[in-house]
Amino acid sequence: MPTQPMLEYLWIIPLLPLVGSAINGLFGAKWSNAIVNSVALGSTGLSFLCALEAVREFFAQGQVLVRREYFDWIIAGNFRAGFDLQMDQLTVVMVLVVTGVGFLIHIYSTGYMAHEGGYYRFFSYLNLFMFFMLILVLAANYVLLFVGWEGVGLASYLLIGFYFLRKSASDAGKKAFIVNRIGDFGFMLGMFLLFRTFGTLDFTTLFAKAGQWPAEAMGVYGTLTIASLLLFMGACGKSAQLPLYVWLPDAMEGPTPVSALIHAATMVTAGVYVVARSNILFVHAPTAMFVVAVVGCATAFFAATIGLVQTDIKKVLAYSTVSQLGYMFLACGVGAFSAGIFHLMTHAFFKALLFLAAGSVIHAMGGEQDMRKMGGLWKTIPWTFATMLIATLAIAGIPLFAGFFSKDAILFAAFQNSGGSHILYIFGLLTALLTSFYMFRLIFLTFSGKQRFDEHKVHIHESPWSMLGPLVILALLSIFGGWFALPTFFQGPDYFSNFLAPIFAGRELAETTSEVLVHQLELILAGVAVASALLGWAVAYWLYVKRPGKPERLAKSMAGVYNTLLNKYYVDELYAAVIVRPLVWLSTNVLWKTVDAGVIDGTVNGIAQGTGVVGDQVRQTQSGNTRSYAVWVLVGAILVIAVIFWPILKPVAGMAQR
Amino acid sequence: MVPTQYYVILSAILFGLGVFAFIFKRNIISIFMSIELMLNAVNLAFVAFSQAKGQLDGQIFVLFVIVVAAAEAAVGLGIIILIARNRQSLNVERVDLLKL
Amino acid sequence: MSLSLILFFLLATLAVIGAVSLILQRHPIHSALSLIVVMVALAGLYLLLGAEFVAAVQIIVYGGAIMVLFVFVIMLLNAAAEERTDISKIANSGLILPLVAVLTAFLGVTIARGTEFMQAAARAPGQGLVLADTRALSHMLFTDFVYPFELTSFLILVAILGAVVLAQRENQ
Amino acid sequence: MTPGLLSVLIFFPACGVLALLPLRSDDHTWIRRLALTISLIEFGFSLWLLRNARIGWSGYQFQEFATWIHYPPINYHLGVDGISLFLVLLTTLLTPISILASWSSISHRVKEFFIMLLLLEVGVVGVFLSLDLFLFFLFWEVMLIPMAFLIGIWGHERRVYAAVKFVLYTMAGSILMLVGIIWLYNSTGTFDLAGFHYGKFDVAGVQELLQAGVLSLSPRTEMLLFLSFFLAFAIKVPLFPLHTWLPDAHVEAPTAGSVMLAGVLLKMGTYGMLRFCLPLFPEAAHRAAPWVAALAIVGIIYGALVAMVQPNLKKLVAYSSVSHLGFVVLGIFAFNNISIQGAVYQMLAHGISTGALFLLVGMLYDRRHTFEMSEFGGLAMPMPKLAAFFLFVALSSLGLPILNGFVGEYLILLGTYQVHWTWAAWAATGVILSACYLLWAYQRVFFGEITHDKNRTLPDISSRERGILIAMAVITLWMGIGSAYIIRRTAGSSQAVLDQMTRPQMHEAATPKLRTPQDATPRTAQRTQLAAERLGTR
Amino acid sequence: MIPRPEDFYRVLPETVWCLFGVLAMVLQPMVRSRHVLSALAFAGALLGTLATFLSAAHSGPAFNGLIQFDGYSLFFHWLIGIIACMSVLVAAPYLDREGLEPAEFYALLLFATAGMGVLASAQELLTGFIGLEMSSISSYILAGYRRDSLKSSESAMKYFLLGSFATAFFLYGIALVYGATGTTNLALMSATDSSSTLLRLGLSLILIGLGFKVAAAPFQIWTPDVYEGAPTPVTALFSAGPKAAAFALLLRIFATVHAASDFWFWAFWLLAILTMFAGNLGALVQTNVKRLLAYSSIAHAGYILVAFAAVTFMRSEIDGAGPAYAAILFYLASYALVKIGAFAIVSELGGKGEKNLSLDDYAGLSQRQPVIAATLTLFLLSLLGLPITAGFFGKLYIFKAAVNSHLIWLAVLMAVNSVIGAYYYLRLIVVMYMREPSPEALQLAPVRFSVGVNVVLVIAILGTLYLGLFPNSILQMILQRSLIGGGRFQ
Repeated sequence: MPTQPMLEYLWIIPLLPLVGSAINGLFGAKWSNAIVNSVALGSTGLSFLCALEAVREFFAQGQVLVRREYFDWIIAGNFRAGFDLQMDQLTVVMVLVVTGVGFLIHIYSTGYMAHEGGYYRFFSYLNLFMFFMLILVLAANYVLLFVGWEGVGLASYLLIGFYFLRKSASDAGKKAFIVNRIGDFGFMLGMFLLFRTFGTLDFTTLFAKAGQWPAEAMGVYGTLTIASLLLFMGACGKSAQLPLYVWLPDAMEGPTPVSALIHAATMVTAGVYVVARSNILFVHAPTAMFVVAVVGCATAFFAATIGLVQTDIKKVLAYSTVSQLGYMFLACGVGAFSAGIFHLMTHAFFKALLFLAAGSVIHAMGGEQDMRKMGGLWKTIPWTFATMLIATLAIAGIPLFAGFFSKDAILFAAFQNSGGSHILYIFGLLTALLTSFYMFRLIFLTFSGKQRFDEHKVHIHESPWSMLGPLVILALLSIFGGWFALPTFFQGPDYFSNFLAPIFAGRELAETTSEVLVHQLELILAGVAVASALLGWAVAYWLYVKRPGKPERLAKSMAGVYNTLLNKYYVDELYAAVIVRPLVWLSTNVLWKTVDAGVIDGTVNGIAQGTGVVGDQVRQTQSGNTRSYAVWVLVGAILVIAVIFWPILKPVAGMAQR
Repeated sequence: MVPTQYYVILSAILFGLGVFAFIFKRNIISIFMSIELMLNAVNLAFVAFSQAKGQLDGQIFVLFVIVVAAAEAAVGLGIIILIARNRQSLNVERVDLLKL
Repeated sequence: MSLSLILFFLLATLAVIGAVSLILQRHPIHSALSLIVVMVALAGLYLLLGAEFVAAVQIIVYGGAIMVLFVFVIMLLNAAAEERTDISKIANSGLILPLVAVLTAFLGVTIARGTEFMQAAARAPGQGLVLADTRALSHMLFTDFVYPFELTSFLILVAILGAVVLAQRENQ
Repeated sequence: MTPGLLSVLIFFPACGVLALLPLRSDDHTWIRRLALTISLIEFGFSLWLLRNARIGWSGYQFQEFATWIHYPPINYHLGVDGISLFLVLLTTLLTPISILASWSSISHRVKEFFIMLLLLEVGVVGVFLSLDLFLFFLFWEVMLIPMAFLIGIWGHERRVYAAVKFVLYTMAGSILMLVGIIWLYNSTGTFDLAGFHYGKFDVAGVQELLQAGVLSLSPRTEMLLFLSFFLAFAIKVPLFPLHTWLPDAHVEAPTAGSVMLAGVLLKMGTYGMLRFCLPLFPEAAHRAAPWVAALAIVGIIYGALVAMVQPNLKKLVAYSSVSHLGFVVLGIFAFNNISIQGAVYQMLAHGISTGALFLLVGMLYDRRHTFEMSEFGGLAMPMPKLAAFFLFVALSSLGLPILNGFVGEYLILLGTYQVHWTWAAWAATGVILSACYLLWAYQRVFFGEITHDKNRTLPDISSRERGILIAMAVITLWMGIGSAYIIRRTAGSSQAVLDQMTRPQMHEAATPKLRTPQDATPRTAQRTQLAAERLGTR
Repeated sequence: MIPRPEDFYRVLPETVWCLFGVLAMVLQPMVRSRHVLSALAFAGALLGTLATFLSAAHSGPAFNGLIQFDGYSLFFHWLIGIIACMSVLVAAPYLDREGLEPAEFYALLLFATAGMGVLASAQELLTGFIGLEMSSISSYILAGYRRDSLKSSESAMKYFLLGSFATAFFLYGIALVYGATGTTNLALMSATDSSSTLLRLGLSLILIGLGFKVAAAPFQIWTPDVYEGAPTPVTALFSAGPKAAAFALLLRIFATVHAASDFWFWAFWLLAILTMFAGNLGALVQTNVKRLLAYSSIAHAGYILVAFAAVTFMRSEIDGAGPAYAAILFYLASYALVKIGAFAIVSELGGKGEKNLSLDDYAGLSQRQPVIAATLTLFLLSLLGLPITAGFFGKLYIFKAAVNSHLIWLAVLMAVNSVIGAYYYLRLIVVMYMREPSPEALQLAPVRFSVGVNVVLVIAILGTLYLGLFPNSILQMILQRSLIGGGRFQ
C-alpha cells in the first residue's frame, strides 16, 4: 500500500463515474429509480471523496506536482500519448469544483428528474460526463485532455438531446457537437503544431521547453502565437465565445440540471481551463493574449446585451453564462490567470445555483420557462427565491458575495493591463452593469409583482429537499466562496492566487505601480464596480417593479434595437444563411448532383455508353450486305498495303503536302 | 519480244477489274465470275513470271489454280443453286438475313 | 513494233474489253460470254508466252468445262438480267471506282517497277521448246509436286461431295 | 514457427467450400452452421498466427516458398508482416460476422451465398499474404468474381448494374497493373543477379534490386509503372474521383457484401499502395505525392459533403468511406512514420466501424426494407438498443477519442502535419464534416417523433444481432484504448516501408538491411534494438 | 525428285484424315447407324492425331521441301487434331437432332482437318494454298450444311464469295512473291534479296489473304455472319481450327522469311488494334450468344495479332522473340479449347433448329442447369482472362511479349480491350446467374447433354484449368520443341 494511495491511483477518480455510467447504461433500464440513484450518486460521491482524499494527500506531500503514467495509449514513432494523469494546484481547484458541484447536481437531479422517462439514461449520461470532465482536468498531456474535451462534448450532445422526441432538442445537441468540433479542429491543429515544435505533448516537458522559447513580440505571428490562437479556437468552441457561442443558448433544450452542470459550472469552463493550463504558451505570445482578451471582453458585452431582453428564464442565464465566460477569458487575456480561475470557481457556484434555482422555479411552474408568465413567486417558493437571490447578488457583484471578489479582480487586472486605453475595462464595467440589470430583471419578473399565470392551472409547489439541499449548499458557497480574496482588501495576501502561483509563477503580468497606489486603485475600482452593480439593480427595480408597463413601451419605441437583441443579433440566421445553407446547397446541387452524379459518374457512364454507341456503330458496318463486306475487304487491303509501303509512300505524301 | 512488264501490268489491270466487278455486280453468279476473272489475272502473272524466270514452276501453279478454280466452281455453283432455291433471288443484296 | 507485240496488244485489248464487258453486261449469260472472251484472249497470251500446255488447259478446262458449268447453272436457274439494287450504301458511294483504281494503279506500278529488269533473265537460250516443256511439266508434276497434286484429288472429292450435299433435294 | 500456416489460412475456406458442396441446397440450417464453423475455425487460425507473430520484427514472417511457374516466374511465395497480419485478422473476423449477419436475411440460394462468401475470403486473404507480384495479382483478380456475385445475385434493385460497374471499374485498373507488373518484371529480367536467377519475382526481391542499385528505372518509366499500380489501387480504395462505383456497389450489395467490401476490400487498395507503390517506386511516389495528397484531401472533404446530403442511409455510409479512406491515402503519402502508422491503424479501424455501420444499416433494412432516411425517424423509441449501438459506432466513425476511429485519424493528421501542415489543416476539416453528416443522419433516423406508423412496432435487436454488435463494439472500444497492442506489431513494418523508400545512394550510411527475404534467420540483436528504439517498449 | 518413304511418314496425319474421310463416304450406303459413323469419324480424327507421333519420329522436310514436319507442325497437328476430335463429338448429337446426313459431314470435317494439317506443315506457298483451299472449300460446304435453313445457306454464300475473294488476293500475292524471288519455297525464299518491293507487295497481299482467314479487322467483316449462320458445331470448328491453321502459316511465313519481319510491324500493329476494337465493340450489344462468341473470337484474333506485332517488332539482335512466338502458340491452344467448349454448350442448349440462342434463353440458367452454367462461366472467365484459367496465361504471355518489345501502349490498348471484353462476358454471366428465368423457360426440361459433349466439356474444363495452373508444362514444350527452326529464337 503506497503512502499516498489516492495520488498513486488517481485513475480511480474518473473511473468511478465511468463504472456508474456503464452499470446504469447497461442494466439500469430495468431497475427502479432508487437503485439507479444509488449507483449514480454512489459513484459520483465516492469520486468526490476520493478527490478530497487526493487533495488532502496533495497538500500533505507539500503541493508538489504529481504525475503518473498508467499505460501507453497511442504510440507511433516518437509520438507517445499515454494515459497519464497529473495533479497540481490548478487540477485541485478543477477537480473539487467538478466533483463537488457535480455531486450536488446529481443529488438535485434525483429530485428534478424523478418523474421523467429514461431516468437511468439520464444518470448514465451524467456519470459519463463526470468521467470525461475528470479526465479533462486530470490529464497530463494534451491528447488525453482532448479525450476529455471531446468526451464532455459527447455527453453534452447526449444530454442536450435527452428529450430526443423534440426536434429542437436533437437539433440543439447536434449543433452543440458540431460547433464544438469546429473549435476542436483548431485545438487539434494547435496540438499538431506544438508537437511539431516541441516533439511532445506532455504538459511538463512541453511547458518546460516552451519556457525556454523566446517570447514573441506583439503583432508577430510566430509558432507560439499560432499555436496559442489555435488552442484558443478550441477554447472558443467549448466555452462558447464569439463567434462560436451559438450553441450554448440552444443547449438549454436539455434538462435543467444538465444546464447547470455542463453548460454553466463545468464543461463550458474547460476552455478557460485550457488557456490557463497553457498559460506559458500564451504569455509568450502577446498577440494571442490580446486576442483572448478582446474576444473575451467582446463576448461578455455582446452576450450581456442579448441577455437584457430574453424572456425565457434559462435563456437569460445562458447568455449570462456566455457573458461570464467572456469575463474569464478577459482575465486570462490580460494575464490575470488566477483571477480567471477564481471567477471560474465562483461562477461555478453561483451559476449552478442560478440554474438549479431556475430549475426549481420551472419545476414549480410545471415546466413553464417564460418569465412573462411568472411573477410573485417569492411567497410560494421562498427557499428557491432566497437562494436565487443570493446567487443574483453574487453574480451582480454585490460586495461580500463570491462574485464580487472575482469580478473585481478581473476588472482590476483589465484596468491595469489594457495598455492604457482602458477600453477593455470600460466594456467590462458596462457588462457588469448590464449583468446586474438583467439578473435583477429576472428576479423581479419571476418573483415579485403580480402572478401572471392562472393559479388554477398551475399548481405551484416548493421543490423537495433533494433539490433544495443542493441549493442551500450552493448558496452558502456563493456567499463564502470568494472570501479567499477578502484579505486583499485589507492589504493581506491573496490566498487564491498564491495557491495557484506555482502554475502561473512569475507569468502573471508584472504590476506597474507601487503597492499602496495599487491598493488604493483597487478600492476605487471596487467602488465603481459596486456602484454600477447597484445602478443596474436600481434601473431594474425602476423598470420592472415601479413601472411595470414601461419596458413594453420602451421596446416599442426602440423596436429595431429591441428586436435585434431579442433575436440575438440574428447571428443564427446569419450563420444559416452564410454557412449552413450554402454548404448544404453546394453539397446537394453542385457536389452530389452535378459533380458526382453528373460529371464523374456521368463521365464513367458516358464512357460506357460511348463505348456502347461506338460498338453499335461498329455493328452497323455489319450490314449483312456482301457487297459492303467486299468494300471493307478492299479498304482493308488498301490499308494494309498503305501501311506496309508507308516508308516508301512517305516522301510521296510529303510532296503532296508541299 | 514482249516485255514481262506488259503482261504483269495487264494482269494487274485484269485483277483490278475483277475486284471492281466483285463489288459492282449484284448477281451472285456474276460475282462468282468476277472471282474467276481475278484468278485468271493471277494465272497470267504466274505464266509471265514463269517465262521470265525460265522456270516451269509457274505453269504448274497455273494448273493447280485451274483445278482449284474448278473445285470452287462446283461448290460455288452448288451454293448458288441452294440460295436460288431457298430465296428465289440471285441478288446478293437481298441475302442479308444475317447482319449486325 | 514486232508481231508479238502487236499480238500482245490485240489480245490484251480483247481481254480488257472482255473484262469490262463482264462488268457492264446486265445479264449473267452475257457476262459469262464476256468472261469466255477474256479466257480465250488469255489463252492466246499464254501461247505468246510459250506456255502451250497451259493455253490448252485454259481453253479446255477453263473455257470449256468451267464456263459451261456456269452457263449451265445460269440456264438451270433461269437467271434473269441483273437487278441493280443499291442497298449497300458504301458500295454505291462512288468511292469504289477511285479506290479500285488506286489499288490497281499501285499494283501495276509496283509490279512494273519490280519487273523492269526481268526481260534479260527471261530470254535465256533454249526457251521455246514446246514439247520438252510439256514433258518437263508432267515430270515435275509427278515428282516435285506430287504431294499437292495428290491433294488436289481430295480437293476435287470435296467439290463433288459439296455439290452432292448442297444441291441435293430435301430427303430425296 | 508453424509451417504452412499461411497456406492453411488461404485454403481452409476453399476446403470449407468443398465441404459445403455436398449439402442439400435446401438444408439452410446446416449450411449456415457449417459456414459459420468454417469461418470461425479460420478466425482461430488467424488468432494463432497473431499469437505466434514476432513483435517488432519488420520483415516477413512465416514465409512459404514453392516454385510454381517458371515463366514468367510465378512462385507460391507467402509471408506476413505487421501490416498484413492485422488485415488478415480483420478479414477472418469480418467473415463470420458477415455470415451471422446474413443468417436470416439471405433465404434465397443460400448455399451459393456462403460459398461465395468463403471464396471471397480465400481471395482476400490470398491478396494480403502474397509476396510474389504475380501471385498477388492472381488473388486480386480471383477475389473479384465472388464479390460480383454477392452483389449481383443477392443485392437490391439495381444490383446487376452495380455488380458490373464494380467489376469493370476494378478490372480497368487491375489489368493496367498487370501490364505494369510485366513491365517491371521485364526491367528486372535483363539483370543477372543472384537470387533473381531462381526466377523469383517478389516484393522483397525487387526491392533488393532497387536498393542495391542494380535495377534503376528512368524517371519516366518509374512514374508510369507507379501510375499503373497506383491506378489499380486508387480505384479500389477508392480515391476521388474514381469512387463512383462504391456508392452503387454498397447500396446494392447485401449486408454481408457491404461489410466485406467496406471492411476489407477497400483496404486492399491502401495495402497495395503501402506494399508496392511506395517501396518499389519511391522516387515516383515522392513526385506524385502532392497530387495524390490533393486528391485524398479533396476526397475527404468531398466525400463528407456528399455524404451529408444523401437521403439514402447506406449511400451516406458509402460516401463516408470515401472520406475516411482519403485519410488513409493522405497518411500514406505524407511519408511520415507517424502518419503511415496512423494509416495502417485507420485501415483496421475503418474496417471495424464502417463494417459495423453497414451491419446496423442492414438490420434496419431487414426491418423496413428501405434505406431512405425519410422513411425512418424516431427509431430510438421502438428500438433503443439498436439506436445505442448505432450511436456508438457512429461516434467511433466520426473519430471520438477512446474509440478506434480517433487513433488512426489523429496519427495521420499529426504525422502529416509534421511534414505538410497545410495538408493536415485541410484534411482536418473532414473531422468537422464527419460529425455533421453522421449526427445529422443519426438525428433523422433515430430522433424526433415517429412519422411512419410502420416504425412504431419495429422489434429491437435479436440476440444474434446483439451478439454481433457487442463483438464489434468491444473491438471498437478495445482498439480505441489498447491501440498500442496493435501498433507495437505494425510499427516495424510501417517503418520498413519508409526505410525501403530511401536508397543507399541517397543515404550512404544505410546499415545492412534488416529485411533480407532470402535470409530466413532473424538478426535478433538488430531486431530488438530497432524495436526498442522505435517503440520505447519497457 | 521421287518421294522417299519417310516423306509419307511426314504427311501421315493428313493421309489418315483423308482416308477416313473417304471411308466415311464409302461406308455410308452400308452403315446406317449414326453412332457407328460418328465412332468412325472420331476414330479417324483421333488416329490422325495419334499418327503425329509417327511423324514426329521421322520429322523433317518432305516432298522436295514442300512440307516441313517439325515441332511446330507437331504442335499444330495436335491442336487441330484435338479440335477435330472435339468437333466430331459436338457434332454427333447435333446432326442427330437436326436430321442431317452424318457421313458427308464427317467426311468434309476430316478433309477440312487434313487441309488445316497441310497448312500447318506447309513450307511452300502453293502447298499452303492447296491446304487452305481444302479447308476453306470444306468449310463453305459445312457452313451451308443445313440446307433448309436460310441462315445456313446465306452463311455459306457469304463465306464462299468473300473467302474466294480473299483467296484471289492471297494467290496474287503468291504470284508476286514468285515473280520477285523465283521460288515459292519459304526456306529458299529467305535466302533471297528481301529489299525488293515486289516481294514486299506479294507478302502484303498474302497477309491480306491470311488476315481474312484469321478474321483480322477490317477483314473480320464476314465472321459474325458466317459464324452465326453455320451449324453450331461447325462454328465451333471455325472459331478454332481454320484460324489456328491460318495463324500457323502466317507465323511460319514471317518467321522463315526472316528479313520480312522489319516492315511488318506497323501492319500488325494496326491490324491488332482494329481487330481488338472491332471484336470487342461489336460484341457489346449482341443479344445472340452465338454471334456474341463470334465477335469475341474476332477480339481474340486481335490479341494474337498483338503478339504478332511484338514478334515482328523484335529485331533479330534482340533474343527473346522465342517467348513471343510461344505466346501465340499458347494462346491459340488455350483459346481453342475454351471456344470449342463454349460452343459445345451453345450447340446443346440451342435445341432443335437452333432456336434457343438469344441471351434471354440463358436467363436463370444457373438455376435450371447449375453445372452447365458453372462450366460456361469458367469458359467465359477464361476468355475474359481471369487467373487460374488458361486464358489468363494466354493473355499474360501476350502482354509480356508486347511489353518485352516495348510496345507499352499496345499493351495498354489491349488492356482497355480486355475491360471492354469483360463487359459482355460478364453480361452473359449476369444473365445466367442474376436474371430470373422466364416462366416458360422454367417449364422446360433441362437439356440432357450427350456423353460425347460431356467428354468435350470435361476435356475443355480440365484443359482450361491445367493450362491455368501449370502453364509451364505446355509453354516449356513449345519453347523447347515447337518453335520454327527448333527454337532458334530462344
